[in-house]
Amino acid sequence: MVIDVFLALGLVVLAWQALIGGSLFRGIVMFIVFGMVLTLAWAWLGSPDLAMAEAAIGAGVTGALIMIAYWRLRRINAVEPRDPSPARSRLALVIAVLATGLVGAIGLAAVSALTGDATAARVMNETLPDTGLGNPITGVLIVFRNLDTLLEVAVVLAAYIAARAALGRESADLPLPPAPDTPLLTPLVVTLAPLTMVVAIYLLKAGSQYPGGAFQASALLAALGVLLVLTGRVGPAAAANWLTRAGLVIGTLVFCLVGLGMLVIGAPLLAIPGIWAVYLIEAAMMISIGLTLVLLFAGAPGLSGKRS
Amino acid sequence: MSLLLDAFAALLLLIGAFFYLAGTVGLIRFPDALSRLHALTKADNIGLLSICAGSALMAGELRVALLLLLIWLMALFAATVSAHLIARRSLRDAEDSGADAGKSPS
Amino acid sequence: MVAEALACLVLVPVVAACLALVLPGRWRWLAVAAGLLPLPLAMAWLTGELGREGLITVAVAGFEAPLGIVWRLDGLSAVLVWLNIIIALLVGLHAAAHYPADKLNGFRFWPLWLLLSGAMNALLLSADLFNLFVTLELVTLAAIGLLVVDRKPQAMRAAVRYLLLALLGSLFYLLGVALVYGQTGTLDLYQAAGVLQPDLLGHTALVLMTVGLLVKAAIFPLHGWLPAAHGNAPGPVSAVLSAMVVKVAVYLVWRLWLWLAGDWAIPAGLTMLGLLGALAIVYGSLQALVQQRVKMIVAYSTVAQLGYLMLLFPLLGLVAFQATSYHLLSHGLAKAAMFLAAANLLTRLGTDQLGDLRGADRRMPLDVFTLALAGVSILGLPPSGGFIAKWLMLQTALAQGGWLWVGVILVGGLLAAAYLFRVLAVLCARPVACPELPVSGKADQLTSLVALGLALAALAAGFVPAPVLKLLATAWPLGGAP
Amino acid sequence: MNRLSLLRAGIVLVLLVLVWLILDGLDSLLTGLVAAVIGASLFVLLHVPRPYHLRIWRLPRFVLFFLVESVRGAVDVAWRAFHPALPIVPAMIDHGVELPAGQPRMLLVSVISLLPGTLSADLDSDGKMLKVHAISEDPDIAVRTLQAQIAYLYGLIGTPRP
Amino acid sequence: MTEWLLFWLPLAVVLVSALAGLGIFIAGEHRPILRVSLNLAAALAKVVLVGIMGLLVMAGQVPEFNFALLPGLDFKLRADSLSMLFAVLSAVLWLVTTIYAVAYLERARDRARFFGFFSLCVTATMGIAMAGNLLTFFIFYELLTLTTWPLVVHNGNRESFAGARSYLVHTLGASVFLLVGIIWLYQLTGGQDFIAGGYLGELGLDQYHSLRIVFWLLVIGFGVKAALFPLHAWLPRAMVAPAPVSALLHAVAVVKAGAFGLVRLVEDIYGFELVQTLGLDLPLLLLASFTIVYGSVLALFQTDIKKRLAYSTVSQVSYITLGVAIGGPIAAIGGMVHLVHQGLMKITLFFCAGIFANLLGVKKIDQLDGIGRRLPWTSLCFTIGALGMIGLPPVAGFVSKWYLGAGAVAVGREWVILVLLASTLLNAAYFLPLIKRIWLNEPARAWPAEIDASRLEVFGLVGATLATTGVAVGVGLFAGHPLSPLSWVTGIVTDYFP
Repeated sequence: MVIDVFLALGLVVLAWQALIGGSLFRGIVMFIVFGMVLTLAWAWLGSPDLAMAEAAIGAGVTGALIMIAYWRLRRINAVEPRDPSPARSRLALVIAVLATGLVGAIGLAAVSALTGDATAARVMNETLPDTGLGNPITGVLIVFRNLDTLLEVAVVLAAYIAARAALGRESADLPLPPAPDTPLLTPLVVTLAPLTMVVAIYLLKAGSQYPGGAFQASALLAALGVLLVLTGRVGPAAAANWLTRAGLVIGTLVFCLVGLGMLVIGAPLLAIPGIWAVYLIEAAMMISIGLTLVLLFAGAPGLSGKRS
Repeated sequence: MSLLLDAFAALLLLIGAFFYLAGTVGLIRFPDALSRLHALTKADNIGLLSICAGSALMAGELRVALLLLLIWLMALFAATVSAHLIARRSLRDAEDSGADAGKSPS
Repeated sequence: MVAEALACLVLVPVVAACLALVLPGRWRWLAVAAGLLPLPLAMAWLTGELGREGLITVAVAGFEAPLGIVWRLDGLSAVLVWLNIIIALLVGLHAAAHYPADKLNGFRFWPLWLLLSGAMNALLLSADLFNLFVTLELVTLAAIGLLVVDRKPQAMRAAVRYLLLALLGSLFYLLGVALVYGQTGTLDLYQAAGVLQPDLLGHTALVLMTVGLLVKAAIFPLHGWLPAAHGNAPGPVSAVLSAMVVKVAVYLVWRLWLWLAGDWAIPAGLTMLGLLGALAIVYGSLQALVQQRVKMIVAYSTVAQLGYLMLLFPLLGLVAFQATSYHLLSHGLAKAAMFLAAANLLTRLGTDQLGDLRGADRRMPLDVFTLALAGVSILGLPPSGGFIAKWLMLQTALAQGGWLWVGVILVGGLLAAAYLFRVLAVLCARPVACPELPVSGKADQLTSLVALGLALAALAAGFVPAPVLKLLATAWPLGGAP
Repeated sequence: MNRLSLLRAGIVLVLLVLVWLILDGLDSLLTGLVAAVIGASLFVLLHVPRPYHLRIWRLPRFVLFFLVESVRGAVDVAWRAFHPALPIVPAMIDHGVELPAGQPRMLLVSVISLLPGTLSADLDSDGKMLKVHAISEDPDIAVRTLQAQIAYLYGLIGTPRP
Repeated sequence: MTEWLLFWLPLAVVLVSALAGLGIFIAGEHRPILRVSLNLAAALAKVVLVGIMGLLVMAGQVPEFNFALLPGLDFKLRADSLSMLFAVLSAVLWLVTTIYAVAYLERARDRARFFGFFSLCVTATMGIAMAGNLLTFFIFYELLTLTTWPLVVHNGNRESFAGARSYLVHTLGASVFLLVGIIWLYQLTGGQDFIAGGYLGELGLDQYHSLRIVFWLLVIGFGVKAALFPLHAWLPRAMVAPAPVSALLHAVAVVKAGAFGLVRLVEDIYGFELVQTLGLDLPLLLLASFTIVYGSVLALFQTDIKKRLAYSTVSQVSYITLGVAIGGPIAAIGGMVHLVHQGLMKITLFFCAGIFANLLGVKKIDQLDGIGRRLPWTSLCFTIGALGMIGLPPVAGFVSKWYLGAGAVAVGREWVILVLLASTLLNAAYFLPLIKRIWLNEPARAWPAEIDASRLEVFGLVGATLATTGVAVGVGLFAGHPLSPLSWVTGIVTDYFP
């Protein structure tokens, strides 16, 4: 009960902030937080599977992408998003009042919202063993509702192209934070990189039975990539080579092709033939999402390795 | 035997918690950034070690124990490197602003 | 075969988008063609099938609801898929002139274009509330990407504003979906429809989702982001934004109110939505009347025309449904034509400031003609698709004695006449000095002809409404009379 | 790629396989092998030539030294933190580094921070002068001891005494 | 074969000018010969087609083209006797006006645009003539509005835009009323065809209230184009258009479309009997009478030739309304035949005014002094037209007025004679001074803007004018001939008042 009220209040405040927040930047931050809180609301409703999906796409990745894009835009300085004009804020105020009312209403309603027996969840628990998967989240993401996931990967791709379109080629010339010249970093990178790789693959593999999966693995890979960029081991390049581009689309492409391939052999569209296909798809997704995040961080169309 | 082990594990966890507390207290009480880093790195290192050891004992499985060891090593590595980087940064910032770096880089 | 055709509608453009990103140079044209050209074939086959079956459903991945996602093609979605395909192809043809696939800006443009049309089809097919959310996200992000593809500062500013509001709208929608799921244990729209109760919670869910969608649909007073975005986007993008992207959000509101909550009997809510539509019509038209740029006028016209779609709620009934759906269709065609023509003016004359366009009809008669023709449909004058829609709308409004709605529809038409003839008058005015005619290349002619083709399609819609309306009637969920 | 670096890559590969075994057990050895190969090739791609090799038999001694010293350091700092009078005397001292660049020097810089009373604050650009921040008296000895221990570990000197 | 012909002929009649219009647009500005031949060929073809159709109708056939937009919503073109009256008038006058306009615009610019829309405008007029039901009528009625707008703004200056704006405000505003009225009627009866005597008779008493409202909605809708008071204000302002446009607007297309709509409304939708039952005839009659007098009075005060003609139109077109509102066969004949007669006379007058303005720059009445010596043929035509307007036999106008008066007496509304009398006096008052100036006053030393016209121009302009004058006199002289408009109209009216 208390948590319900808190959640509802939090949503109200955040929605308000996101709308009337003085600067665009604060708006974005609030937006991301709003998404996170909403994720909590999902979890509270007893549907962790969807909460995960939402966390991954709605707030997490998308929010991060916006954040990075905004940050880059400011640096390019082609667009300095001004604070909204008074007229705009008045309008925003109207919207915010509306939003507040609605979200407040749902807060009241959510108190009585908890019905224990969720049908979809029950059916899923009955069906999951047939798939050979132990992790319901992976079951939902890759097997039962894989259309959602396929489209989510496409969302990431679209977001990336959109950000690329907004940033343009020149952004590759922007200085990144200079790599610190301390001797500690090299061993750090050399130690962490292989280890991170192994752990990411482990997360991917474990996703079929335990918490984990492509989204987490790609987050780890992205962290690795960011580390490499920050330490100057990998630098932005003005153009993407075909390998980079292939990496970006491989998640979507493999997913689609597996789905269509099933159609060709007479199975339902996007039916998953076995655990190996789950791994294949997740691996491809991991590469695409991780690469997308790194490229966005580097703010360049491509990457080039530097030996030092 | 099992009781003894559990008690020992609990003790380790308590010790770990104590060091974490100490680190946090130091973080609050110490006068400047560099001094605070002392508290964080040293105390938390041992705090984590204790807790990992305690957990490993409780799990009673070699694989888990090794995993915890791995975690500790990684954390150790990360802690030292980041402590060095932070110290360096605050030192250089202080130099840039002309203050006495050793005394109070606020 | 059904599953194959549906899969083609969604996955082929997505795969083509991937290929367009990877393939080098000229091969990209091939990817683009491969992504778009099969769509009308698949849809033609599906339409035939739909005529026989009345409804096509496919459980994606072989899992039926509530566990899996179900695709569901009925008359309404079929009509919208057709519109989407026509827009994707014809406007795409226009875009091909400005964004050659083997050049850099085409490299940015086409993957997004393909993703957008695939996502739009996925949205129109989906019968799953959460899947709808994902498709809506994809549509929005792809649209925003297209919006900034030229990297013009105003477009970028508009895009950021649009992005934030659209994502906020998504989250509201999602909140509502969460409530529905909590109540019913299913995300399938049609399963939930039988279970969801019209109690406080059900109403809250409905309202939340509606508000979220209204933001995306830019229905007054949540339209603030639209004019800047549509007015500053590149021409083909404005066309697809106005013709499809905002429409699908309204389409979803229809789905929610008539399918999910079809038997709830909430007249106050219906009237409320209708009033919003009415205000949109009046406000959008008045704003269009005072704008100084052609594209902004057209953009505000979209704000106004979207209002007509909301009149379905107060006029609730089969004929009103046919009327508003038909309006959606013909407005899509006409507005796309208008934006393309305006874009042609802008690219070839370098400006779309009304004051600088005197005598443009001498230099670009075809585009001015297109503007005028498309205007006929927007005004709802015969013979055009807009006229059929307006006729049917007025017919049900009169039959119900809804004088307010009659008045709104008529006033909207008059105001539209005012703002459109304001533009045409300037275009036909004698210029102070008539510069030499620019030599128009083949590509220029193609772009003009595409715009003209769309305008003619909007007019042609006035001659053959019967099959479309019949198809739509099969989708109507609530029975004959209100 | 010479034999030596190949050997190093092999060692890394084995270590990574071990890590995988720790993570996922024996069931998925094949996947683990693949992962380890990918990880090791990343290592090869990133690796820096380094001429110093630790003497593996001298490692336990160093570990012991390290554990004892870091416990001392933790207790020391805990004592200071809880002491009402807050007995710390911040000071910055420069300390010459005799260890060669690369792993030995890196180890020095990171481990100093865990010893009682010392924190590595900065290393100048040619790596010869280390700034150490101290909160207790006489940090000099500690640093010198550590240097000797590391040098011994890498076989640079024969005895672990300064 | 005949069936096929009967089905497609109405569409062909309508489309021939539309195709010509498209062809002209495509031919463009820089191929005048192609453009003109296209235009003339189409105009001739149309006359021939309308002639064939007329023969068919006379033989008792009903050419009908039908296309169902929706169940209950038919697009229907049908040639009945009344349609033929209007169709023949439009076809003939289009041919004549085309010749005139080619000569008139010899030196102008944007001719492709002009002739293109001119053709489309004729398409719309023809569609109105042939419309078999209200929906079809509305479609072409709106098309007419849209296609005349570019003609009114043709000059592209400030005044033409003001005039065009006024035109649009009136016509589009009216179309709103028209649309509501039409849809309302469709609600009441479904989409029914025009039929002599109307099709609303079977509706019960409980619908009478609705029927009255709908009647006035439709009267407003048609009245604007027919320039019924107080909806006439656009007409004088639209005078800024080039002379052939004014001629077409006044004599054939726009104004007549409105009047034709009123005739359809009273005779073919409601039926005069129902109009009488509903008590709507007298108000309409009063409105028409007032407009007649009002228009004439205002015409008196105009100093601009075209403006004076415009107000004259306001007055004269209401004769048609007057005729159908009086009721009874004789008045109806007078009204309907005036549709043709006024068209012929007014187009002559506008042609003349155009010649004066084009060749000599004469636009004001006081510039007309002695123009008869400079342009005798044109002046003669002008005089004949003016006299016809006044109602002097044997010119066509006399026939109309005679029937109107006789009809009024026949139904016992003798006071209408007074209106006609007043109108005639006023007509005389504003036309006779012009005739005096033309023939009797001394010419000024120089004309305002005389041009050196080529022979072709003069031939085209004056030839067309002479032709219309001839026809105007002819239809008066040979009113008794079985092919004359009067006989035709008499045939129509016997259907209405059997």
